[in-house]
Amino acid sequence: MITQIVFWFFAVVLIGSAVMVVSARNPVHSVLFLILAFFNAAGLFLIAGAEFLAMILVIAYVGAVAVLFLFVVMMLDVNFSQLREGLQRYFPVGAAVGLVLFVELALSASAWRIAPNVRDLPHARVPGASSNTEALGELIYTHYVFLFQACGLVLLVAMIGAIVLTLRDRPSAKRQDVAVQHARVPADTLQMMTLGLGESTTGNGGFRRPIGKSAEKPVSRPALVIENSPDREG
Amino acid sequence: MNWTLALPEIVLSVSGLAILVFGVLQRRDPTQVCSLLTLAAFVLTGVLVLLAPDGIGYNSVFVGDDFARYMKILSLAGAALSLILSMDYNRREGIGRFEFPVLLLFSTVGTMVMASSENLMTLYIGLELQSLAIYILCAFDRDRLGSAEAGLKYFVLGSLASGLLLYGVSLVFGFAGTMEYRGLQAALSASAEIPTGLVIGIVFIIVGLAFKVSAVPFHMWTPDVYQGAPPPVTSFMAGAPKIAAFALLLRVMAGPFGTASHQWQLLIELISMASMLFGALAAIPQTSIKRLMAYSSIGHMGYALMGLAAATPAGMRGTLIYLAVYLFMNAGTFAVIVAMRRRGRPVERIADLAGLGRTDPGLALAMAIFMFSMIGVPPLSGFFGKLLVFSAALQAGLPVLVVVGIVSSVIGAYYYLRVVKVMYFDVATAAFDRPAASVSLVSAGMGLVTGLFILLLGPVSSAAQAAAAVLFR
Amino acid sequence: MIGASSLFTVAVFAPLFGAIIAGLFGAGLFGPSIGDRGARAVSVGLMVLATVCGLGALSGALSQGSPTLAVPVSDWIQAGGFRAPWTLRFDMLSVEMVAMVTLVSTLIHIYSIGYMSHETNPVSRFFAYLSLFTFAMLMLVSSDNLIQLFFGWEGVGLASYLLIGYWYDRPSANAAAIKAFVVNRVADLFFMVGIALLFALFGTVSYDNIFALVPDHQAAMYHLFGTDMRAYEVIGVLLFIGAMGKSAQLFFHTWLPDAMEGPTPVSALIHAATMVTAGVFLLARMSPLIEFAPVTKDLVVLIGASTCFFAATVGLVQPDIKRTIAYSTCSQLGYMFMACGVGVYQAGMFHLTTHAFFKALLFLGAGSVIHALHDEQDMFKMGGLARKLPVTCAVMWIGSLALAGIPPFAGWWSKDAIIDATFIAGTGPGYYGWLLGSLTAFLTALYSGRLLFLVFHGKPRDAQLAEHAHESGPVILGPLVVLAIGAAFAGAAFAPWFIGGRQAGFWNGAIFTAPGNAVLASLEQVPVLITLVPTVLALLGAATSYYAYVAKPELPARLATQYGSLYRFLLNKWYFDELYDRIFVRPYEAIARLFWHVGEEDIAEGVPDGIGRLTSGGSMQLVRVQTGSIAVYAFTMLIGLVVLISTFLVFR
Amino acid sequence: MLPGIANVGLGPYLTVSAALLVLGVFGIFLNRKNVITIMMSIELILLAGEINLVAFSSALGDLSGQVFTLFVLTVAAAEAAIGLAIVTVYFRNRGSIQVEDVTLMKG
Repeated sequence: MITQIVFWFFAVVLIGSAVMVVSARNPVHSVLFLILAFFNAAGLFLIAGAEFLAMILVIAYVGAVAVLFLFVVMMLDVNFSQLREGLQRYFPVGAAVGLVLFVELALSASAWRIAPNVRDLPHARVPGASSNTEALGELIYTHYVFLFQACGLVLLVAMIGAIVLTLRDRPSAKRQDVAVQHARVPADTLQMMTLGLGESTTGNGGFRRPIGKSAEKPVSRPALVIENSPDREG
Repeated sequence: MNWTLALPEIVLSVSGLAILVFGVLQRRDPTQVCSLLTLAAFVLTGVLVLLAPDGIGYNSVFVGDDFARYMKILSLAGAALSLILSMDYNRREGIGRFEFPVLLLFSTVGTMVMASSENLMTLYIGLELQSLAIYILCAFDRDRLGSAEAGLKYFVLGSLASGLLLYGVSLVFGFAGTMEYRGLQAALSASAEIPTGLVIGIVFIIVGLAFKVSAVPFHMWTPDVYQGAPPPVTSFMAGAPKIAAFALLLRVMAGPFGTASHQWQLLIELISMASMLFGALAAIPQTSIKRLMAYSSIGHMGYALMGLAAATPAGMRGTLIYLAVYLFMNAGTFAVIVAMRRRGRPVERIADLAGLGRTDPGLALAMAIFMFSMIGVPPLSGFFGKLLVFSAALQAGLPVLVVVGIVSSVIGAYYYLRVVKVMYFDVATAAFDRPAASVSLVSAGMGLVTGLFILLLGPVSSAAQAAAAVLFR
Repeated sequence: MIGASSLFTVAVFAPLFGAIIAGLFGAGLFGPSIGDRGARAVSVGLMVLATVCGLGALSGALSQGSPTLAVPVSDWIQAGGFRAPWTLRFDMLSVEMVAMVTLVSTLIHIYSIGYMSHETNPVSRFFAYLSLFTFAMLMLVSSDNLIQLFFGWEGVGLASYLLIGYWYDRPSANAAAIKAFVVNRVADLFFMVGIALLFALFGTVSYDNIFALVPDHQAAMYHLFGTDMRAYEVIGVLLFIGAMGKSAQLFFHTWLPDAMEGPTPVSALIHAATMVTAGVFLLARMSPLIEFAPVTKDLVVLIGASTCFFAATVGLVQPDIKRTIAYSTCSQLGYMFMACGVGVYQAGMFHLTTHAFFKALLFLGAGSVIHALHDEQDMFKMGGLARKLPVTCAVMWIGSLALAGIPPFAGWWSKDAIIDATFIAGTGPGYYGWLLGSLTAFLTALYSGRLLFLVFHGKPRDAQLAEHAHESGPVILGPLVVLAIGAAFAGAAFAPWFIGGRQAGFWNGAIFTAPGNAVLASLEQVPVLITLVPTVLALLGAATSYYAYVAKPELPARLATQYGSLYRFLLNKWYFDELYDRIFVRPYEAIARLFWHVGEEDIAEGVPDGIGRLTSGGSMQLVRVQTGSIAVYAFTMLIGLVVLISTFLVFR
Repeated sequence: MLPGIANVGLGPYLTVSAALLVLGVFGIFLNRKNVITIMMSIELILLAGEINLVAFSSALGDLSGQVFTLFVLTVAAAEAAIGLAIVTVYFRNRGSIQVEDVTLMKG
């Protein structure tokens, strides 16, 4: 009984926050509701006995992915007041089609029963494991190591992609070059001068900027290429 | 466990990592070297694919057989051709960076994993590996709005499609009790009536894969993305991923869901008819050659699906041959598109081809061969593809499908001929910039393959025959 | 026997080499150029060689008693259960066609040297296409299996596209070329389905195997559109539709007159030796199958007879000299199909052969007239040219008499045999064919006479044009004279072999006649009165034309005004082009425009409006919207998903 | 069948996930605001699939469903990273991430 009450609590909050994700006016609010939705989904995972996944969802998903969303929303500096409200004119058709889909799915769900030959099928079980985490660990690193490695490649691709798409060498950016800093000697930057009494620095050419290798700047191609006109003709 | 089953994939991934590290450490621009290294890795992997053993491994998530081999060789060929095209194009457009070949390589790993999937998990992860890399490649020309928009569109819709696919996988898992293909086959043939949830799951999976092959009505992204993405990327997208998605469709539909074929046949028929007709009709008013190719690819996927709709070994063989034929025609056409540059800038209107017959007869001849082949004029390769799928569909008792196919190829002939007409009969404009040797090589090579396909038909069809036979074992 | 078959192979492939050499090296497309003259010499030389070999093969075959041989070339396609080795078929049907095609084509090649001498551009391309065209036709007739036949079939289509559009700077030529290609393509696809069905039924595409298996599958049925149909009838009709396309029969005839846009030698080649005869050849070749498809045969007679009559009526009023001859081709092809339909393929082939001579003659003669008048084609501007062009006039007379079926010229022999055969057949469609065929004999003589009298006799209508007319050179006249000899004597010379007493030994099984089919055998037993009908009608037609165009020249104009609507109906070719424009072309354009405009306007008015219309106008529009909007794209996918799931749930 | 899911039953789980899926799809095509919200909707769709997998995994007593969920989480994280990178690139070019502006190419 108590399990059911907890389940329905999580479920209702999950659906409610999902509605808010889709409909909130401010994207920052959307992200926050997404985080709430993830927390409740983790609750559902717990009830289903998937503790490890529940923790992963909170730590990795909320901690990393959702925060990444938040970063980007804020970084892009979108003018929220100009964003138009959605859900206006084509709501009725959309709602109708969505409802049909939902009914079809729900109907099929109600007809679920264990497949007759499910006992004969190969199953992934780890009999000796003391916890869900241990069992999953066992499976991932033995049975499914191939897929595990493939997922590693997916993450690598994502990393390359994020870098290749967003990293820019801007000539104006100030960057630290440790090697250059280490290699500096006083002679590169300081020039010892002896000035007579009453002479000003101006008379000797004023303050000098440091001369040296650090003046090299990374060359970069122009950041903006004008759009090709044929694209506009469609 | 026989770990050498996946040796080609492992070798290709490791060389990808090595090339990545090499590229990062180089001080000078390593793009050309990395591209050449990637090409070498493709060749090496191709050899390994041919040598790889048969069997199921890695706790039945991975399978090696004739079918996988056929599909992998095709995807490697497609990837290599696109890479060759990209070397020149990226340099001229100023987007040459060594990450390009690396991403292309990882995407190809994804297609190979897809071809070898023996488990719905493998299917999903292979598909994602392949798609994620392509999302990035689409937006690779990041300072051009068109490219960024193409990446964004493909990303959003592609994620939606793979989300639906995932949902379908979860339903199939729940209602059949397993994700392994052999287990699924056993489960489906055991029960007399298939539960509704399983049926819906199958449809979701079909939808996810139909998106990747850009079949109507899941094709909407195709024209926009083809137009916006850099042409070498487009040529890749039209080749390897579609082949991989077809590999999955054929394997999943013929294998685990094979016993339910009378249930999904109708859906594939519908999709196939819609694709053929839409591809033919919507292409007519196009002015951009890239968009034309997008609609044409939608149509061609409809023909290829016809063989699947037949759900017989002959039909699957027809589809496999059609894919091979399409891959080569398509790569050649995109080579011509990459060569379309004037005064250092790419042009893409069909009208820009005017008078190509005089200014560059070799290129025009190649393009004419591709266009006639796409119409299906014998003895060019496209004819054999169409002939085989048509006869398979007739044998399987699907006359309506064939009639629709005929009608749409008549309509399609019109716009392909228009391209030929523009090239040969219209007043010549200024000549294109001299294409790089690599681009000419691809267009000429594919022209030869397409034109003299009868010489290749024997080996290709026996390979396809063997591959199709595997599915019905 | 080796000798004849290797001569045969040489005859088939020589034009291919001519085409390749002239095409690739004529203009120096790849590497060294042999120049325009060189290309011309090579292609004509190889054609002459082909003719010599073709005639040699024919005489060889005759002396050996027309054997049926397979001449291997190489292994061609081997794809699973689909095997098609490349073999040439050597039997009287193919040998006779090869000899005829090479001979006529060579004469046309020679003629073209003179005819194309005024072109400013290099003509090596033209000769390359001509040779390619010839090769494709030879491939078609010498094929050993249906795939090879289809290869030649499409090759002919491609070459005709290139040749009709040869003057690519004329928009009308481009349009005609595309029209010819597309109309043929429509028919070809039916043909292709026919081949696929044959393959599905027999498991082979080779003639020998199919013919051997024909008796076994007589009971095969297809369930189509709710009724059962005999497999042979379905296949037969599909093959016949393919033949209708190539041979420009009614409903598919619209491309043929437009194909006049090509240079005149091309018209001659298309109308006489290659392309249009392919359909008749196909029926003769497939006679072992067609004989078992009685419904198809009846259909062939009906279509053939209707085409025959229809084209003749249209030919009656055309002002353009080439178009008149073009419609006469259409009409004569109708005769040939009638013959095949009543099971006398021999007579069809006979008419095909005699027709090749006189039709090539007429076209080349017309070309000579046009040449002489500096590209004037309107017959109402000609007249009285007999004195200026005596040789041309003489050969045109011979050709027209042959066409009109006046004895003893070639056309009389073959055409009479066909009309008699339709009578003998004794079936409903047969009598229909006899009636229309006889009427057409009258019309044919009428328009042939009209052509002659308008062009060569009477007073010059355009004095200036007539003033500058001059007879063509020997390069042009030579082929004309050769063809005139053929048009005069071929009928009498060949009749015994093709349809007369020697026919059984001559064909030696190359054409199949079903056991119950005695039409050819009883051809001699036609009542004399009946045999005289077409001849008398032809003479009457000739007399009428003399009366209308020489004795009372004002009569036609008066008739035209009096029966204005009929005149316009005929002049506009029974409004077929307009009809097709209305039925096919415009809806096609409209749909294309719709797809485009729906996208276009939605963009202009913005997505919301498009979506608004979708809400009210239903989701049908949605598939046609490529607005570029992610939302619409995703929505389409969702609808697709829901539709698929619902279909699945409903129809499973 | 594990105790938790035995109490609740599988039906409610599947219904919740179906609702999430439909909401996610709604979020994509009803959205006229910005692209990032669309990406969050995609996260919801993936979450629906994950809930399904976990529920079935418990009901069938087959851990492969949970293993797969773990992989899906990985892939989803990668997808989010790439998606946000593409959005950033697009924003730099266009200066806007409004959905209606993403219509340069069409027809």
